[in-house]
Amino acid sequence: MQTELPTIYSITEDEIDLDALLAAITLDSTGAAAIFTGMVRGVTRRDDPHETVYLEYESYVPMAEAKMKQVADEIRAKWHVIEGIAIVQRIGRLYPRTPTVLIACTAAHRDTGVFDAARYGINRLKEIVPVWKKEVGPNGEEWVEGDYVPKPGE
Amino acid sequence: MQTELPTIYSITEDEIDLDALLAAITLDSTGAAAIFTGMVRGVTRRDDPHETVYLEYESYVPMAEAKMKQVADEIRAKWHVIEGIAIVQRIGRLYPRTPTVLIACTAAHRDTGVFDAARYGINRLKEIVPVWKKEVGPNGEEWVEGDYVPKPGE
Amino acid sequence: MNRIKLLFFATLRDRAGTKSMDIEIPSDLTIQGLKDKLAQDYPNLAQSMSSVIVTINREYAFDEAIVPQNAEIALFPPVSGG
Amino acid sequence: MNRIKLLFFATLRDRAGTKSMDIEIPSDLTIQGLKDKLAQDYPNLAQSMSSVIVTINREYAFDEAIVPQNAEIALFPPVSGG
Repeated sequence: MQTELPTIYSITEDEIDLDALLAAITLDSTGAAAIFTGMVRGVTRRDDPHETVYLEYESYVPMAEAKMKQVADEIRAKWHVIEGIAIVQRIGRLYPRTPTVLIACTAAHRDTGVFDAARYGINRLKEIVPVWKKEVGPNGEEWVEGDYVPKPGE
Repeated sequence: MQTELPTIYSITEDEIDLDALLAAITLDSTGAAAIFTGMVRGVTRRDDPHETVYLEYESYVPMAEAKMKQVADEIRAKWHVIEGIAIVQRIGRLYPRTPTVLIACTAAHRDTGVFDAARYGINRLKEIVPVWKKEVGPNGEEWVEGDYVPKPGE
Repeated sequence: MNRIKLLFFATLRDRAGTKSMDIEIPSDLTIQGLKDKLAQDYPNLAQSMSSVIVTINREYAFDEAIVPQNAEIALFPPVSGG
Repeated sequence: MNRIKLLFFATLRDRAGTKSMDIEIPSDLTIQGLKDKLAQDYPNLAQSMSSVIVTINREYAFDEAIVPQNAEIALFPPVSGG
């Protein structure tokens, strides 16, 4: 068991650097990483088809970082084999094709739940981490509203 | 539907550049990516615990690249929503913590099978793509042998 | 009385017309009581109060909770990060 | 006769002592026939022939397949990439 397992969580205005983040959560015992990233879609076809010029993200930063740490803690409680975790949300004005969010989990082997851990991480981030985005399109702007209401203890 | 969906497959001696590969498989309609990477473990605890100084990878390159394309085709046949696919195997002498392999799949949304597609990709790569590794440890070297025997038509 | 800091995000900030304000509230006011007071004092916020999410000192809070001394209270719509 | 190219990888290369060789084989020889011939001509390879994986022109091939004219035949153990 490593005494110190790397956990990175941050709200940032900087570009998301996948290679650097992956290196930062790779231990000598690490053999596998599952990474999820989300990007700004310029064109959305599902549900309400529309075009996006850019998204404007904002965050309640200190709470968001605390909730990201909570998501990481939840991941470790569910998947004990996870070695490193990185959770990064980029904010500010972000244009189509730009990565906006990253969840990465590492483990010794790939058959240990590392994919499920990353999927859990992005789902939880979208539930409890206080970040909002305003969508700016060719015909105006509109806040994107989530639909999750946190429960006591979350 | 895009007329040209990006598919990257390569055997390389160069560093794997996650950010560049992700950008290359991101379309204007892309909102989600699932990425798997494998790294050289310096310390293995499961099964037969041991230490690794480095791995030496080799490949039957033209066949390997053709089989990587086949894996990408299989992914597209199973998950029609996949937009971009990147499959990269690094070869040569690779030291602990170095990413050795990457499978990345993109889609408009994350609930479309994009995680399962990446997981399928790494599993198939380990079955049918002709790459081998020799493990060099403190006390000598040994070829790592897989256990999958391809079936007719694979 | 209890002096608290209010923070508004996203649609709540647009409706409040400000990112933050310091206000005085009665001691032992609940979150429900605070929402009622805000709906009364700031009519633009009234329609948001039924669905707003509230935090006390960066933890999610619910209608029955008492607002502590010098609390940092944030009000916002359901999150939409990612 | 049929002139073919043989490629060896990983343990098979170590045992063959070479990465590749060109050999002549009878026309209409099967993969099984080729493996028998290699086991006889190169005793170091004999023990590998029962579990070796064989490809013809970069596609997996099986014992009954006929080796085509000028084929590129590769022999290797189960793959271990990743």
